[in-house]
Amino acid sequence: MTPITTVHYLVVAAALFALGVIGVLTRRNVVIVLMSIELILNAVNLNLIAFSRLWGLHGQIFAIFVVTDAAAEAAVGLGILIAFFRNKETVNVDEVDLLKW
Amino acid sequence: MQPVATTFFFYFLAGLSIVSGIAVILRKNPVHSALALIVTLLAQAGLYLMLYAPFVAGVQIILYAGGIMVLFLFVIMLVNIERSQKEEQFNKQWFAGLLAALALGGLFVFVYVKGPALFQKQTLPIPEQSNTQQIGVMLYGNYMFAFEIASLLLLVAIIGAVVMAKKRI
Amino acid sequence: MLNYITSYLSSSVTPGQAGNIFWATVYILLVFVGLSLAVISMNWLERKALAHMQVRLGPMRVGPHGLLQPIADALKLLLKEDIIPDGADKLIFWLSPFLVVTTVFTVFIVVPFGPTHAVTDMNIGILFMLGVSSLTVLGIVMAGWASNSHYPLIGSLRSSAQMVSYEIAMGLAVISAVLMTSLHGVGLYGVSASGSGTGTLSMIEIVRAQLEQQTWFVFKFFPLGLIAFVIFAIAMVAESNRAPFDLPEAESELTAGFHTEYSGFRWSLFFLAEYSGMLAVSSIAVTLWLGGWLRPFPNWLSGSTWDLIFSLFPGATFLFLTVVTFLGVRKMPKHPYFRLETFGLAGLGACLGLVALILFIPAVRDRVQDIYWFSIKVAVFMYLYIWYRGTFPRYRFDQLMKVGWKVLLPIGIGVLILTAIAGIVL
Amino acid sequence: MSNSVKTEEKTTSATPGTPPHHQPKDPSSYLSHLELGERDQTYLDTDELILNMGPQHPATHGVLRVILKLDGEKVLGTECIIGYLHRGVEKIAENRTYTMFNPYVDRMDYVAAVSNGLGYCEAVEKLLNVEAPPRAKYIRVILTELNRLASHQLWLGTHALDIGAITPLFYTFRDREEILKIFEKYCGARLTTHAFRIGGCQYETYDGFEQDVVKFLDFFTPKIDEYEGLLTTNRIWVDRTKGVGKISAEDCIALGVTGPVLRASGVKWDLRKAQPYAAYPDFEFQIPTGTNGDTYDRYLVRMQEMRQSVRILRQAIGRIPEGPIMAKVPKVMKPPVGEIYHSIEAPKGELGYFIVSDGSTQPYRVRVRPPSFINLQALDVMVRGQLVADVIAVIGTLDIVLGEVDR
Repeated sequence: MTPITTVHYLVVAAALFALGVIGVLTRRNVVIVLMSIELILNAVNLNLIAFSRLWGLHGQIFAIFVVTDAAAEAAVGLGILIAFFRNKETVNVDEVDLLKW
Repeated sequence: MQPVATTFFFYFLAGLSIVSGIAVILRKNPVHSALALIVTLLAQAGLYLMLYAPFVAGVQIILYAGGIMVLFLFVIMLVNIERSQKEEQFNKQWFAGLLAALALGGLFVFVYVKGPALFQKQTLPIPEQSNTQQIGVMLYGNYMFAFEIASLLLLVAIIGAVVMAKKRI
Repeated sequence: MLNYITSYLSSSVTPGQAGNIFWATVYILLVFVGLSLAVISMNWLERKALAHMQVRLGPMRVGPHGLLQPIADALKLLLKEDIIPDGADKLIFWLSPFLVVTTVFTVFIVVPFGPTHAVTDMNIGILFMLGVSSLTVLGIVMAGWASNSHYPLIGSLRSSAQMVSYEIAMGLAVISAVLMTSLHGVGLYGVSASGSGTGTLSMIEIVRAQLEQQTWFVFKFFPLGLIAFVIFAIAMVAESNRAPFDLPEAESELTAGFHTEYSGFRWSLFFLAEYSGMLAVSSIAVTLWLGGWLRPFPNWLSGSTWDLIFSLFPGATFLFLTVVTFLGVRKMPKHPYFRLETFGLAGLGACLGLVALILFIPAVRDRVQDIYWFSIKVAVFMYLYIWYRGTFPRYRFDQLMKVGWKVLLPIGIGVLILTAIAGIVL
Repeated sequence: MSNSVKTEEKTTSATPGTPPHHQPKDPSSYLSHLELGERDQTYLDTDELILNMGPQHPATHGVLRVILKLDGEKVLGTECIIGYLHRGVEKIAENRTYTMFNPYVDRMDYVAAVSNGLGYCEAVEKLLNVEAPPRAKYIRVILTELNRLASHQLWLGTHALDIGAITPLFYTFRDREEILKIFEKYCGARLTTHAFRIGGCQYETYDGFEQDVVKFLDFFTPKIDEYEGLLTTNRIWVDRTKGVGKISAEDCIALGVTGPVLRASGVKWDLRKAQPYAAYPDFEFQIPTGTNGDTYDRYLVRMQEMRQSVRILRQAIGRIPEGPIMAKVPKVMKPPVGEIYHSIEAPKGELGYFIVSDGSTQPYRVRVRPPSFINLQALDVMVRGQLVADVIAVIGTLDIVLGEVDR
C-alpha cells in the first residue's frame, strides 16, 4: 500500500469542499445550506491541519480560529433563520428575496 | 503505530466523512442531514488525531459535535420541518451549481495531483512537548491579538443571535 | 504468545501507551463488565438506600433483601415487547439509545483506576472526556425528537439547553483544576529544568501532579479548589440529569421526558447510560480533585506501617461484607420456604470471604488497592446522588438556567482568575 | 374569567335534568378560546405547542385532562376537560331514599369521606328539622377534624411529590395510617367510612377511643415539624412555590374559590367560624391566612390548619359530653316540601348540599357544591403566563380530588 501523504488529506478536503459548495448552490432548505457551509469550513480545517504537519503549528491555530468563526456564524445564521421563519413560516432560501420586511 | 493500521484508518475515516458528507446534502429531512454532518465531524476529528493534532480534535468534538450541532438540532426542532420536507428540495439552477462545484473540486484535485512538488516537504518530527502546550504558547504569544479579536467576534455573535432570535424587537 | 502477554505485566504504563492490543482489549472488557456490575449494584443500592430514607423496606421479594431484584428487572426488560411508536423516525429512534450508551462507555477509556489501570492515557484526556460526554446530549435530543411526541420533545429541548449550559460551568471548574497541575509539575509531558513545569490534560498526569504537590486539589489554595470542586459537583448532577436537576425526565411534569416512548431493551440502554454517566462524571471529579487512586491522609499518616494498614483496606472491606452477610444468614427465617435463599446468601458470603482472602495476598493487594480507593471515592459520589434524590424537590427550568448562568458561571470565572493569580503569587 | 363561566355552563348541562344526548365535541373546538387576546404587532410567532396533559398523567391527581397551549415552556392558556370519573352521584340521589344515599357521598371526595357525610347528614337534618345530640356532634367534630388532617397529609405528600420531593409522601402516608386505623376501629372502614347517620351517629365510640386520639395527637404534633423541616425552608421548595400560581382575593371571590386557597389570598373566611355548625362554636381556634395568595402561602396555610385541627381535637376530646348519640328521626324519612342549602368547611373548601324535597321518601334533586370543582376553575387564572412546571405545582396546590370534581 502506498503510504498516506499530505496529498491524500488534501484530496479528501477538496472532496468535502466540493460537496459543501454543491449543498450551498443547490439546496433550498436554509438549515441544510448552513450545514453545507459547516462542511466547507471543515474542509478548510482539514487542509490547514494537513499543512501544519509540514510547516508547523500555525495551521492548527488557524483551525481553532475557524472553529470559533464557525460557532459565531452558526449562532447568527440560526438566529436569522428563526427570525425568518417567524415572519415567512418557511425555511426556503428562495423566499428570501426581500431585503427588508 | 503500524503503517497498515494508519492506511486502513485513513481510508476508513476519509470514506466515512465523504459518504456522510454526501448524505448531508442529499437527505430531505434536516435532522438526518445534521446527523450525517455529526458523523462527518467525528470522522474529521479522527483524521486530525492521525495528523497529530489532538487538541484540535478535542476542540472539534466539544465545540462542533457537542455545541454547534446541538444548536442546529435545537433550531430544527423549533421550526416546522414537516412542510419543508414536502417541498421541492433543489432549486432551479441546481445543475449549474453542481457543475460549478464539481469543476472547482476537480480543479483542486488536479492541482494537488499534478503539483506534488509543493507537498513533498518532509513532515515535521513529532515534538517533545505536548501539542496542547505548544498551541497554548502560540495562541497567547504570536496570536494574542487574533485571539482577542476572536473573543470579540464571539461576543458580537452572541448579541447578534440574541437580538435576532428575540420575539419583541 | 505467552511472552507477549506476560511482558506487559511488569511494565509501568497503560496498555494503550505500551501498544499492547491484547491487554488493551482485556482492560476494555474489564471496564465494560465492571461498569455493568456497578450499574446493577447501584440500581439495588439506590432502591434500598432511598427506601430506608423514606421509612420503607425497598425490594424484599426476589432473593434475600431483594438482592436479585436488578437481575429480575433486567430479565423483564429484555423480554418486554419493543414498541416503536407510529410516526416515529425509526432509524433515529433505533440509533439514539446506542449512541448514548456508546458515548458514555467511550469516556471510560481514559479513566485512570490506577497508575497503570487505564485503557490508555491520552495527553488530551480530560478534554476527550468532556468532549465525548458532551455527545450524549445528541443522543438524548435525537431520542426526544424521533419519538414524535410532545413530552419527549419538551424533555429533549430541556435537556439540550441544560447540558449545554452546565457544560460551561463544568469546563471552567475543570480548567481551574488543570491550572493547578501546572504548578511544580514534574510530569511526563511537562518536565522542565527549573522544576516548575507546565500543566497537563492527561488524566494520569493530573493525579500524579496531586501526588507531586502533596495535596489533593480540593484542598489546594483553600478555598479556591474547594469552590471549583463544588461547582463541578453541582454541574455534574445537572449533566447526568439527576435530581434535583432531573427536568428532562421529570416524571411529574413530562411523564418520563425524553424516554417516554421507549420500552424494554432500548429503555434499559438509557437506564444503563444514565448510571454509567453518573459514574463517569464522578470519576472525573475524583480524578481532578480527590486524588484519583491515591489513598487518603498521605501526609498525616505516612510511613510504611500506615502504607501497610491502608493496603489492607480492600481485604478488610470485603471481610466486613462477609461478616454482614453471615449475620444476615443467621437472621434469615428458619422456615423451609427460605432454605434456598439462606443457602444462596451463605454462598454469597463465602464468595465475598474468598475475595477478601485473595485481596490479602501481597501481590494482589498492591495492584488492586489503587482501584479500591478510586472506587470508594466514586461510591461516595454515588451515595450523594441517592441522597440528593431523597432530599431535594426539583428545580424549575428557568431557575435551573439561572443557577447555571448567573451563579455557577460567574463564580467559576472568578475562581479561575483567582487560581491563576494564586499560582503566580504563591 | 369568561372561560370559567363557560366551564360551569358546560358541566351543569351534563348534570341530570337535561336530555342525555351528550354530543362528543369536536376536539379542535376545545381550543377555540385559547386565544392570546389582542395580538401584539411586533410579536413574531414560532410554532405553538398544544400539549395534552392527562387524563393518564402522573401529576394530574386522577383523571383530569388539561390541554395546554405552550410557547416553549410558557403557558399561554389552559382548558380543563373533566368528566372521566363521572358517576352521576347527583342523579343517583333521585332514585334513593335519604338514608340510602348517605354512603354515596363518601365516594365523591374519597380522601375526606367523613366531611362529605357530615355535610349531607346536617343538610338532611336541617330539612327534617331535627338536631343531633351534643355527644354525636362532638364525635362528628373529632372524626371530621381527623379527616381534615388525613386529607391535608395526602395533599402534602402528593404536592411535594409533584414538585419533585419524593420523601415527604412516605412520611405523610406513614402518619396518615394512624388516622385510618382510628377510623377502622370506629366504623370498620378506612377510606369510605360512612361514619355518620342522619340524626347523629350509628356507633358509640369504642373503648379507648379518647386515648387513641390523644396518643395520635401526641405522636402527630412533632411530625408536622418534621414535614416543615423537610420543606418550609428548603431553598428549592421556596423557589418552586413562592410567587407561583398567584391569585388575588378579588379573583378568588369572583371565581367562588373557597377553603385554604381563599384564605391564602388573605380572606379570613372559614365556615366553621362564619356559619358555625356541629359543635364548632364550642372550640377556640384561629383561621390561618396568607398574604400573597401564592403556592407557598397556601402551603403555609394548610400546615397551620393542621396545627389548628390538632388544637380543636385536643379541646374536643377533653370534653365529650355524655348522652345519647342519635336524635329521634322517623324510620321512613319524609321531609316536608321545601329546599335547603347547607354547607360545611371541608378540607378543600366550602362543601354545600342543595336538597329539594317534594315530600316523598326520595329527594327530588340533590345538587352538590364541591370545593374541588369550583377551585379548579381558578387553574387558568393562576397558571397563565407561567411555566409548565408551575401547572403541576398549581394543580397540586389546589388540592383537587377528581371524584369530587366529576361526581
